[in-house]
Amino acid sequence: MNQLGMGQAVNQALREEMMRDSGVFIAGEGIGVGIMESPMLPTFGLLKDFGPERVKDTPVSEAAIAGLAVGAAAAGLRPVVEILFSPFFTLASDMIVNHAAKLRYLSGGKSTFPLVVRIKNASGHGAGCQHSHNLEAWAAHCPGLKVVMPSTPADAKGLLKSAIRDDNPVIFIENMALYFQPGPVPDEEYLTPIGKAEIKRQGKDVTVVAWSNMVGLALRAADQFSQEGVEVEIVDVRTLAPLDKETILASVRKTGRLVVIHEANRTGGFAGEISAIVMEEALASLKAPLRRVTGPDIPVPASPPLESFYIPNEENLISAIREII
Amino acid sequence: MNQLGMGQAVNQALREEMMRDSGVFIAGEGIGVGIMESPMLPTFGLLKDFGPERVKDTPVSEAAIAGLAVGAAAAGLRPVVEILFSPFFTLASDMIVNHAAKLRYLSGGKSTFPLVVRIKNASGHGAGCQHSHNLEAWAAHCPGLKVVMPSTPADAKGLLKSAIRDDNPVIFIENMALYFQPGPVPDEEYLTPIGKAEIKRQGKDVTVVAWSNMVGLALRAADQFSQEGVEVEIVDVRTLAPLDKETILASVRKTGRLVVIHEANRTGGFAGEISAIVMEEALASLKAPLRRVTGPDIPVPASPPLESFYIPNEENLISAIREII
Amino acid sequence: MQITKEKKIEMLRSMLLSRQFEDKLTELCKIEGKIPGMMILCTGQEAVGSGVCAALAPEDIIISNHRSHNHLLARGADPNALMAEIYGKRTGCNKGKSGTLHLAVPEVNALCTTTVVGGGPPIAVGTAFAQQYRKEESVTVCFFGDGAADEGSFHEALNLASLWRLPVIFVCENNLYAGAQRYEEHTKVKDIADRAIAYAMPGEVVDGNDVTAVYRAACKAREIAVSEKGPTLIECKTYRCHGHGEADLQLYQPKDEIAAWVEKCPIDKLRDEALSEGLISNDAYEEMNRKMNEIVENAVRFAEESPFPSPEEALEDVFVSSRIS
Amino acid sequence: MQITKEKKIEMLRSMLLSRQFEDKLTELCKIEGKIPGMMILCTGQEAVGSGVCAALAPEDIIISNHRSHNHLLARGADPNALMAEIYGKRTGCNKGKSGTLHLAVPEVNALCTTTVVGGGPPIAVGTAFAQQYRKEESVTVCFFGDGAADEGSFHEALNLASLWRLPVIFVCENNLYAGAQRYEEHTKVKDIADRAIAYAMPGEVVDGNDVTAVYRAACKAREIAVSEKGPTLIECKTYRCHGHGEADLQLYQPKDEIAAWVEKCPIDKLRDEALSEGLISNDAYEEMNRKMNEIVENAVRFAEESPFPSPEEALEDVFVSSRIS
Ligand SMILES: Cc1ncc(C[n+]2csc(CCOP(=O)(O)OP(=O)(O)O)c2C)c(N)n1
Ligand SMILES: Cc1ncc(C[n+]2csc(CCOP(=O)(O)OP(=O)(O)O)c2C)c(N)n1
Ligand SMILES: [Mg+2]
Ligand SMILES: [Mg+2]
Repeated sequence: MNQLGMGQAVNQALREEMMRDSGVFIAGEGIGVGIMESPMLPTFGLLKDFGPERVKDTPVSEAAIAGLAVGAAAAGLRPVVEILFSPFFTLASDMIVNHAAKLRYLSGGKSTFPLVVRIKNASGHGAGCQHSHNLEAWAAHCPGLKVVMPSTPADAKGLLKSAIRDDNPVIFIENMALYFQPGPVPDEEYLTPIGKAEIKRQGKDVTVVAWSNMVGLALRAADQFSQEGVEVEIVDVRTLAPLDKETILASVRKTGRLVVIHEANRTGGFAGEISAIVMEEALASLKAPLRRVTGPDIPVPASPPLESFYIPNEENLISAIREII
Repeated sequence: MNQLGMGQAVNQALREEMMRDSGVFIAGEGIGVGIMESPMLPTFGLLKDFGPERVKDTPVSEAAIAGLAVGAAAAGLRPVVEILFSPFFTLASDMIVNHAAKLRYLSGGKSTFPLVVRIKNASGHGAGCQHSHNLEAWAAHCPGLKVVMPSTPADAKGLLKSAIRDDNPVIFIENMALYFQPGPVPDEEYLTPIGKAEIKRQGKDVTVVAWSNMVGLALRAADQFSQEGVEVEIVDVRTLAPLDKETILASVRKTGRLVVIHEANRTGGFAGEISAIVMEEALASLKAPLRRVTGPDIPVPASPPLESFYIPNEENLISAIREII
Repeated sequence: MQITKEKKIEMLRSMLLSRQFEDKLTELCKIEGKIPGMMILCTGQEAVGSGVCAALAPEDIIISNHRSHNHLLARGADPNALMAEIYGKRTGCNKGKSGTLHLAVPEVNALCTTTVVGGGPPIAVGTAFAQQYRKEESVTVCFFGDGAADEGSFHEALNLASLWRLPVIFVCENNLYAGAQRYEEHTKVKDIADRAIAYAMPGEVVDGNDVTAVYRAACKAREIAVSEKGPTLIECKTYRCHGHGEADLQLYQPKDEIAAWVEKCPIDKLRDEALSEGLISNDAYEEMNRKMNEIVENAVRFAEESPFPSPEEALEDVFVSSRIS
Repeated sequence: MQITKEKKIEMLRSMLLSRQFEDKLTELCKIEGKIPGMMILCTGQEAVGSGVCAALAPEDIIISNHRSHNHLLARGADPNALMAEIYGKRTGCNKGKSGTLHLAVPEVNALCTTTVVGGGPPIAVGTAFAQQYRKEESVTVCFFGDGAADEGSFHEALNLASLWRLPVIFVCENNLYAGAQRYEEHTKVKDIADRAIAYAMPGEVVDGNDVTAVYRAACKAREIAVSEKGPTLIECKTYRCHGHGEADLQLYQPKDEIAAWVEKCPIDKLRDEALSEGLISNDAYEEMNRKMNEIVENAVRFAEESPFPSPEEALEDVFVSSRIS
């Protein structure tokens, strides 16, 4: 197995799917000629290899980029477009939410919209709240969209390949910090199914539900607890929509304790959905109150100590777990 | 007390605040000259009484409407702008979420953005999913915004007046069906505080948390249960952000049973937040699993039987309550 | 350009069908509870859709908006399926999901219809991109109103279409109103066609009540598009003879303005021309009219006799069951 | 228009300060970990902000973007507070919340700065509306790039500003690049100034490296604005001599193109003019240069010596404690 960063894994997925299916094209701001040319980045080299017909640099026009995807998908292609940073999801949100997600339903099932919107989130780079804002809960609250948030390079590759082959609109959210954390990626071709959580670590004492960059952090916290004899089970949901309720519920039924961790702001974050499901279906198994470890209810600040305060860290998770074991 | 519809109550609030403060102006699509001239509508007669300097009909340009509010507020006015229907919140969302909500923080507390965005939701009118889409959970997931969703004409008036005087951006969501359901509105001037829930009905057996058009429905369901000797307590949160946790928790601690009802889609809806809070802080009081009564995870369909299926009704609530008592 | 007799008869027929269809809807709307949702008609504007669609090949795509009946009928959509959809019936072209506002008929390449004002242009960019990508000799037509030309999405779409020389014809139906707002009250540019200059794209003003003029302009634009010279913006100057919707009392439209435009009826104009050129006899015209009436009456019967969808059908058609392989 | 000696000296000083400030930042960026976030400089574009701001009165408002240093310094912002903010220090103009990308200095009426490309124009509409509403004799200037002119928000804002004859000057800094994308690769219109036609607004192309030309154009536009004739679009043709950000290696910018534009340095141009006109002596110029250097060195010292905010300060400044009364 190769050791790749998530950007490289995404790059492989794009490359393989573009080779496999001539209907796949990519478009976005700076995805062909970019201001940074690094092999760690998702679209590195694709312009050279696939040419300007299939690798489309666009103007700074997020609504048009998303509209391009909706229309091209309606007409039978498989667009994979990029929204540079997640706060700019707002600018594409009419096209994504009112069109990509709804037009199939509005057609009475006659049309399909096989498109992928890749969105990068940039917390941890000191860029501030107009570049860093986790909006996955918005997308997950929208029927008609699938929402994928991989935590490892291997998952990113397998899930993106599935997303591109999926006949439904998929929002694929990449945390940019993960571009630079190498992990093993299988050599042979594989697909990772959308809608299946993965237990990234088995444990019997407490369940931590996590996704994206919070999974690695949870694994490190779990290692610490293990030394104390506390076994933390880590459920990486991988896709928020559809959500693999069964895996979450099974884990909570086993451990009786639940912590949900996400980088997004606390109030209205997707931890709420997970809590509600557990409270509906596994209340009797619960031995302790819920704990949420999340970004606080503030915009992401720019100054390093402030930004560090924003992003949940191992200590936050460790003390949350301690409170309920 | 007068019997007024919610549109009339909103109209009174706008009128009173415009008379009180010359910095208040209103803007939006068709708020001056509209396609419907009915005294039941929120902006009826305001153009005539306040003139075109303060009642601004705008082009169909939601980003500019929201930007108008942000800039005018930054420069010291108190704009009250209208987004015609809630799905078009998407088109204004960059201005609202990345600017109205964040610019004060980004200024380090130097600037203030005293603005109100009134948003109408139109479910129940057969207009379909591009006119009907409850997005309050999006707004409530955004630090820097207050989110108000009144259930009665009296609350609407008092809360809108508070919203206009508030120095923070407030999203004020009106359910259009309520425009035509009269209720008592006090004659004398009053303000209703933002951030305070109201127990709309006392009860000891089960807590129903509701807002907007779901409150009336919950009251009717509660009446039915009362005949069976089951006393339902109804907490009308009135504002989603800030959320009055204490009132919710006190009620759940008393009744031990919780149902949350909202018209928005189930997955990722704001019921999740309320569940999480209860699971964190009042788990031990719970005698039964949570029930959520919500719109299903589909876009709002147009055909009458389909749309009726979408919108939560008394029977849905009654059976949810029955499941846990 | 010489227009054949057949083409003129085709356009006359198409306008007549549209008029009859909508006159019937006007009638039906007066019956309380008969037609759900808003009823938005294009009475008097028939020359636009009928003229443009007459210039298209079957493989060409149209993207329509809230005022779609004429576009779809001119494109050859089945009147029965349209009428049934407007009634919200299961036999409707979208199974009752869309209702009158977002009628989509992929069978005739009316791929997407959106009631989000300005939603069409970015999607048209996408479908035209697919046509270009596959090197088809086909074009996309996007219909939208004068109001829509104030939305940001219009700007982004035209810029991108021009940049990539996409085969798209942007058809602005300037009917002098956007909702209750007169043209001069929503923009200061004299002709929307002048906006083409902002994208170095050809722009043309056409008499939108002269179907042959519209047809000619569309033929020319189509020729430009398929010869890889890119998009054209055509502005059709016409008039909304009814209110924005059938519930609109048109209080803000001067009576003599309406009367003057009713005089300029595009159907009468072409009929008189056809009669004087001897292309059709009076009897044949009446026969055609009768025939269209019969089609509409059949459609109404079909719609009336069709069943409503059962409520649970609302749950269908959100997602495609994926073809992951 | 005759430009006074004082004005020229003021502009020379303002450009020099900006250049020194940014040259220092270029240096600092080479020190690993010194400056958080992205560093986006306007080296070579100083004539735009310095020329425009020289034409403004203190009560005029400016709205800036990600490339803001020159705008703010030219407006009279305190270099210490700017530098400290760039460092992420508590003494920064925004207490470390904004960092370099959204520096706002309300003290000098630099009311809002947004790094959302295209975010400025709608906000400028709002501030200019407030100026008009209060019948002030002041204007708003909105600075944005050529790339921003492709965003939908630009279109909506210019249309509304023109419609309402708002006192705004839209200043497009066309520096030939939007990120890594050359001008001709993001739009086909030769001059952004031509987009003014789409709104029946005056548009002017100016040599953006000639500060006196910029100043003259701004004076003229200001005159139009305050005499209630509405907005102007000024396009300043200039060049981004550095990369998009300091980490950008400029691989896509032809070396000779850069060299040619470095030759056209706006500071050298004005200096030579001032020298040859006898407005300043060589010694005085060197003294001015030294003085600016001292200001910058002081600013760096101030920033270095200032404390970081403590982490919990992140929680402040989201909301104003309301003045409800
Ligand atoms: C984004 C958005 N904003 C507002 C509306 C409400 N609305 C529906 S039609 C309409 C007027 C559109 O005018 P125009 O584009 O000229 O089309 P016309 O109705 O005249 O055919 C408005 C404002 C909407 N549907 N979508
Ligand atoms: C809405 C949005 N999309 C994308 C970006 C990323 N981005 C930052 S600057 C920039 C280029 C802007 O070009 P231009 O407007 O010409 O300004 P310049 O950087 O040349 O001064 C881009 C794409 C952004 N900040 N905001
Ligand atoms: Mg119109
Ligand atoms: Mg630029």
